[in-house]
Amino acid sequence: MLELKNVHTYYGNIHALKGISLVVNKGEVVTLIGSSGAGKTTPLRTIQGILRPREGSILLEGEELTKLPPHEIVKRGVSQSPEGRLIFARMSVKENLEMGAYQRNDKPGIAEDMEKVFKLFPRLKERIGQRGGTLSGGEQQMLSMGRALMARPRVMLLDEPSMGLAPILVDQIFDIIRELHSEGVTILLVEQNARLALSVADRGYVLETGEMALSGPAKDLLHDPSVKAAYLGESH
Amino acid sequence: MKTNLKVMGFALSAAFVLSACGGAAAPAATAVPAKPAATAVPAATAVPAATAVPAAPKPTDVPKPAATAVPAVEAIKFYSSHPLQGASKGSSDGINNGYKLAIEQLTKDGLVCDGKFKITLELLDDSTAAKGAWDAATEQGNATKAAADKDAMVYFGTLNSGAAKVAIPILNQVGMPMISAANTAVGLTKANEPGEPEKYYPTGKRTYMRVVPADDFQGVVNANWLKGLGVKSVYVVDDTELYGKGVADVMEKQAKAIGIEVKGRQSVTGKDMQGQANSIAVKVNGTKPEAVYYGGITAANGPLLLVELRKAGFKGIFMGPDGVQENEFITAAGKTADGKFVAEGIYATIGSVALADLPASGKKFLTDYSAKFGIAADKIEVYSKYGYASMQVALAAISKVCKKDRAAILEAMMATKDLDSVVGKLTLDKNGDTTSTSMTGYVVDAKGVWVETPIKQAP
Amino acid sequence: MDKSLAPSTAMPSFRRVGKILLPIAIIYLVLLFGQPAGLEPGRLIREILGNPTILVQQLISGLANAAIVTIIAIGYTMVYGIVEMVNFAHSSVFMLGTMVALLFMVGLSGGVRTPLWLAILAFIPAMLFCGGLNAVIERFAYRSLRKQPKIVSMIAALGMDFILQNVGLQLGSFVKLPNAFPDNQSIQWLAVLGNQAASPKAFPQVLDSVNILEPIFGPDVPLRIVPAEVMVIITAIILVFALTWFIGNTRAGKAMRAVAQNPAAAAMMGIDVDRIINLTYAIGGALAGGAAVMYGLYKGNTSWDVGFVNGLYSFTAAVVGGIGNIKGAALGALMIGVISSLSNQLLTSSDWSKALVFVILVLVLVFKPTGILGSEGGEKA
Amino acid sequence: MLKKILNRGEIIAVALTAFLALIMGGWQIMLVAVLAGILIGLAAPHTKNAVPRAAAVGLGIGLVIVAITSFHNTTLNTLPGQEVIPPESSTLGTYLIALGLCVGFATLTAFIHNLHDDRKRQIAFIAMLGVLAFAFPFFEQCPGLKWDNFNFGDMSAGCSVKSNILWIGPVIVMFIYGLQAMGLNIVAGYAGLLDLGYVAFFAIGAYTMGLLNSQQLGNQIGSPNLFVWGFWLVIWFAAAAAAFAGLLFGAPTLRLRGDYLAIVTLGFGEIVPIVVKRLDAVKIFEPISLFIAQIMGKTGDAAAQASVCLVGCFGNALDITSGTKGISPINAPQLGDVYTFKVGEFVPWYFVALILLVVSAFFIFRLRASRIGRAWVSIREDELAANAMGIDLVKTKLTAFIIGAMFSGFAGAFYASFTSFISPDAFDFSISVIILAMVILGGSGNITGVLLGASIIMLIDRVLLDRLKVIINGVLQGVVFRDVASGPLSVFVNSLTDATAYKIAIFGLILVVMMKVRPQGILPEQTAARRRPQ
Repeated sequence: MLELKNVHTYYGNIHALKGISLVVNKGEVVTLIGSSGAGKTTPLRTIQGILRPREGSILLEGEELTKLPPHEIVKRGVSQSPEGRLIFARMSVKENLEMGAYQRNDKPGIAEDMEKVFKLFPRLKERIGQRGGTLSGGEQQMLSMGRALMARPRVMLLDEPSMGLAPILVDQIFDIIRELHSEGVTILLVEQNARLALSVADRGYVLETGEMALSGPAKDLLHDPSVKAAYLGESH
Repeated sequence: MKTNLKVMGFALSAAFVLSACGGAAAPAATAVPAKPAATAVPAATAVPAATAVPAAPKPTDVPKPAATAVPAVEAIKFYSSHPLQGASKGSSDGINNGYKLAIEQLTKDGLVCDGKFKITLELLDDSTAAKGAWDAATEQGNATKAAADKDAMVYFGTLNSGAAKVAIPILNQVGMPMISAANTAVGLTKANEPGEPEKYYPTGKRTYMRVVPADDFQGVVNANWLKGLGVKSVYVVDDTELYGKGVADVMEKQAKAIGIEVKGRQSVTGKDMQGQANSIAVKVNGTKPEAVYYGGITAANGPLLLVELRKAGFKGIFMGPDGVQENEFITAAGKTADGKFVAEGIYATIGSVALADLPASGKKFLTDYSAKFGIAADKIEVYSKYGYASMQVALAAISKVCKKDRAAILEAMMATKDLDSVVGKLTLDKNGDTTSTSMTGYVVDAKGVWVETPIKQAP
Repeated sequence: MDKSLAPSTAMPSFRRVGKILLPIAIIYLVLLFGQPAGLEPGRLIREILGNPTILVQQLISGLANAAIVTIIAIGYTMVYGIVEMVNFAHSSVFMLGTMVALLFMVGLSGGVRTPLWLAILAFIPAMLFCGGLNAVIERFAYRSLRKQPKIVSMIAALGMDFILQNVGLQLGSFVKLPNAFPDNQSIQWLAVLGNQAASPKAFPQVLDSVNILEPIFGPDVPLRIVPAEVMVIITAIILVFALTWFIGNTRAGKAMRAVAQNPAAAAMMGIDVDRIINLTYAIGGALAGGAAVMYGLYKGNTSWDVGFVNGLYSFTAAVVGGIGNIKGAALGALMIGVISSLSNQLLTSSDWSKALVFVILVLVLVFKPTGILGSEGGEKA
Repeated sequence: MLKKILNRGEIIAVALTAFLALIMGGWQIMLVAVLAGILIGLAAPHTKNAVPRAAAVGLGIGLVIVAITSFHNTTLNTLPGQEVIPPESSTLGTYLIALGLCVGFATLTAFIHNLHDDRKRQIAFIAMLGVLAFAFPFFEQCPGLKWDNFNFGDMSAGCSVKSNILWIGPVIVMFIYGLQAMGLNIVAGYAGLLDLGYVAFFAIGAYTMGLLNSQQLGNQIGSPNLFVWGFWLVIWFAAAAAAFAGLLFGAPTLRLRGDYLAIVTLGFGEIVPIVVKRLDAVKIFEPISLFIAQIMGKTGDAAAQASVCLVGCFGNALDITSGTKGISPINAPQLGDVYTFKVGEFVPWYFVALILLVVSAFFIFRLRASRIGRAWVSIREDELAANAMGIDLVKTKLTAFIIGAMFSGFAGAFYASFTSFISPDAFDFSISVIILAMVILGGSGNITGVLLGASIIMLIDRVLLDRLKVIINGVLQGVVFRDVASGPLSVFVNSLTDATAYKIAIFGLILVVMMKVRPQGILPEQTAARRRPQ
């Protein structure tokens, strides 16, 4: 479905992604783990077209995304719940969700998806008229994910959904990710909490200083000694 | 490296060919003083052909064969300095056109004294692009440039009295005559503020003249005229500038002296007039004056005040000095919704002889100017004729002394007496001021034209 | 003074006295040195009591000025809100708008009285022209500079401002055409551009200067309201409501808000940020065009430098109200319009009115650093 | 093809100097040749044969300049409205000297540029620029120099032709603006505070000089020379006054965020000239008695008589600043009894301005390297982090504001004495913006860059635009519209083709293009910083 081939990305002169390749199949949840500073967010920004790769290509169902501007990429079915959530603080919850569906024109479809999102996140329905900036962290994360879902994405990019949330909220969020998975949504999940991420994912990739160090089925990675040592905090 | 050499070789040979041409072209041009191609372009430069004329050879120079072949024509250079950018551009262009027209009509291709001297005029700009208005340092540079030029004999300018304060002392030190077609600040030539006018003349000798009357006279006439029109109360507005505020101050003082009640005084910059003329008009009209006096110029948005006053319901007399007596004022005030000129019935004075009394040369000036510069005769900028007149003063002086000597020319210019100029008989007094005190009154008629009207003085 | 002399622990009463004395000293000094500016409470009180209706009259003219300033200010505030850049060229776009409106009205009416419908129609070319011009400028002058520090695009905007002002100034030379061909009637209307490049140019007055209160309250009514004043105020209200509706309810309007709040997130939502920014410039420009027609019809005059003072007041209004906020712009404009009208009435020079406006600006910002209705830009650093 | 021979810097140097040669012509080829030489030397690559290469390229460019200048002298100069070029300027000798200058400076600059020792290189550069700056006014004043008849005692003896295209006036103004740009660079470049009202300090400096070094105040109280304190003393007062104003304006407003600060400073920039303009008839009464008198119904003079008068009342309102009329003349500096500066004699002024500029540059350079300089930059880079490091934000910003204002005060004081005339309209908003443009264009945060920006903008504004205008007019009216220039359309065409009318637009266009081509400034701060460790 989504495929990165040998992608090189730079921040100015800094070589951030040194030729990574990655595949996400339809209906899969794939996770990208790594320590902080490993450049986990960069692939997502590159896929979305916010950063431009200098080399390599990004394909969505065989279609080249590499040269397209971000809004065209969204139109083709890639949406993102970004790091730090980036909620529109002075817009209501409803408006935030509507912005998620910006590239769509089917009003009934949008209404339908909004109902779905509210079913998934009942809290959001309670806060429908409230401004985004006044929500709590967990609610903002829900809103951010809901907003990404409103694009009816073919691939959804989830960046650090657990960041800055209380453990009980993290569990809630990951339950929802599981639910999405069961509904067949294709997800590329970037997460610092490797154990949690691998527990919901089908497959995983490990990114180290801009390069893919490891990849494989999530269960295997969960038991890989080097992953255990480096990312799961188990020293034995 | 090979191509490198080729390029150099080419450049080298090109340079020598061109410089050889340079040697040949310069003398060729001197043989033909006025090239037809150049004279076909009248407006931008007064005497373009003069650029090809080199300075006369000096004894120390190796005599050049071509230069000695023609009779010696000495170059005399005039400089003019006015703001050519921004808001004052229109007035400056008018004056410069006056100079050009005078040189064209009164000399043969710039030659005077039976071809002994060739006059060229260089138009300097004392404004800068960054500022869009006159700039003291630039005016200073212009004056210094003229002072340093041995061929420069007369300095024409400036438009702004402030600029004159910068230029006069510089030119005074080298004894170069300066003549202005537009400065009206009193203190430039006469005692006004403490230290004036001596502080502008470090050598103690007067070098500055002007062909326009100073402000002190006009304000008095305006006040007297209002009294003559039966006005008992007046509101005075000025545009905060040197000219406008100066004339309004004089007018206010005189009005009080002759028993006209001054209802109030407001200073409004041209820019603020754009934003708030309506509220100024409400204030002025609120004091219920019989007349409003506007000391200012058209470009400071005086017309806006008039428009707003009428809108606010003011029906009394509106009067101004010569800064208002411009056709521009009438066009800019526009027409009311039912097609009448807003400016109808407003009064203004101008410090010159009446149009009807203009000498034949003055009337001819208007038609010639109109033909040459494409401006309808009744719309010619007010200062244009002073530009022409000041050039007349300079040319008459040079023709009289026929010497390339600043002191002699200055003396002759200061001694100008009963010169038949386009603004009437022109005499300069010992201060360099025109003795003309003829003021003409104008009123706007229903056709939107300034017509002369006698200035009724109070009994 | 006393405050600093008092030891910090002893004699708290001394401090209290200082607290009272200091403001009194400041007020005394202000009254002392405020006199050259006409700050004399005694005179002001007497004048206000002496003629209260004139203050109401000034309020009306202040309101009419504020109407125009509001519409220009919205252009500044929208652009600032979305790219945080002070678009210096905005005022000159407005100025060219007045020229376009003027040429349209006079050109189409052929020198005879301009009918009201033509004046209303002039909104279309003026708004199209200004909107288009602003969008073109954004595309070619500012877009590539957006990633640079804001000040870089500010300098570019300044350069554009110089260029546009020069264009406006140069328009005046077209008057030489009718002068050169006095027999050609079809170009005579160009004479509306005046005799000199820099001189003010008259707008046709399409509305009569009659007091609309007279038919209702009789001829002795102390207040005077002319149709033009009603016109500008109503037009401004219509434009503000239309814009508010557009931004609140249309897809493009929501996208504009989204980009203003968080461009990165907006891009992730599939919003073409470049296009939306361009659209914002276009709408701001179109509003300047609308303000241009209002200005021409109300003031009856324009000139090449008409942008500067209106631009300055508009930008100040936008900041006082809280930049990036449309209601704030309107509130700021209202404050500035009314304050300058009243201070014109009570002080002796328009210079002092301008100074007063800036003093109030400083005071507002010192006590409420984000403007009256402004809020800190949320997640935006 | 060109790209194979020359590198990027050299191509720019060629293009720039060729353009200058085209519009300048005449004796000014000397200036262009020196400039071309220096640029070539700076652009030379750091290789072993850099010096001979620079010499060769310098020769090539020199020839190009000579060719273009000779084209100017022979062809362009015959178009309408051109300057009269002194005949000596178009001789072969002049061209050869220019060629020599170009090659010489290319070689010298390349040599200095390739010195390995950092200190030596800096000193050599400064020495070269110093010699140039020292020599400039003498040669500039005297373009038709007779080399065989030259002696230093009497410059005019060697001058067969005195320059009438004076560069020195604009260059002095350039120094004044350069000084201001350096001051604003402290505020905007180092501390990152956007100041749109910098002209306020310039005005305060100028008016301090105007009031304390002229008869303006003295005349009010009948002893004219009471307030003529002399240039050398008052310039310190002027700087102090400007600095104090910086404190006064800065203290309440510096906690505002960037753009709000900008608009507040813009307000100050507008208020200061207004106040100066209106202080021409000051009457001050004791407020309480005035209030009582006015409330009692007395107006005007009656109220005045009923209250206690403090300053100049009963009809003699005190004229402090002379309002729109402006103050003039303002006294020039004196060197004891030996020499008094004269208005219009530029050379001594030039050196005072140069010294002022160099000393200020040195001080600012030292300041930047000091503790407070680092604090400024840290605030600009990250206010929060700087605060966390224990830097007092308001105090540090305030220092930047005050010191920046001080340099503007110096500049204003010098300007007032130099032009001998000041009036409120010399302190327009546009000046603040132009100085800001200099800082941004040259490279905000880098003294050399800022000075370069100042010189480029000032030279464009005061010299190049004028020359460009003359050439454009000549070409349009002498070549392009030669046939249209008669007949009814002539007036219209002439007014459209008059390039004077487009100077403002050309200036604007240059600003826009420069921002687009090099938005980070010509010499950005980073480059300078990166070079230092090498």
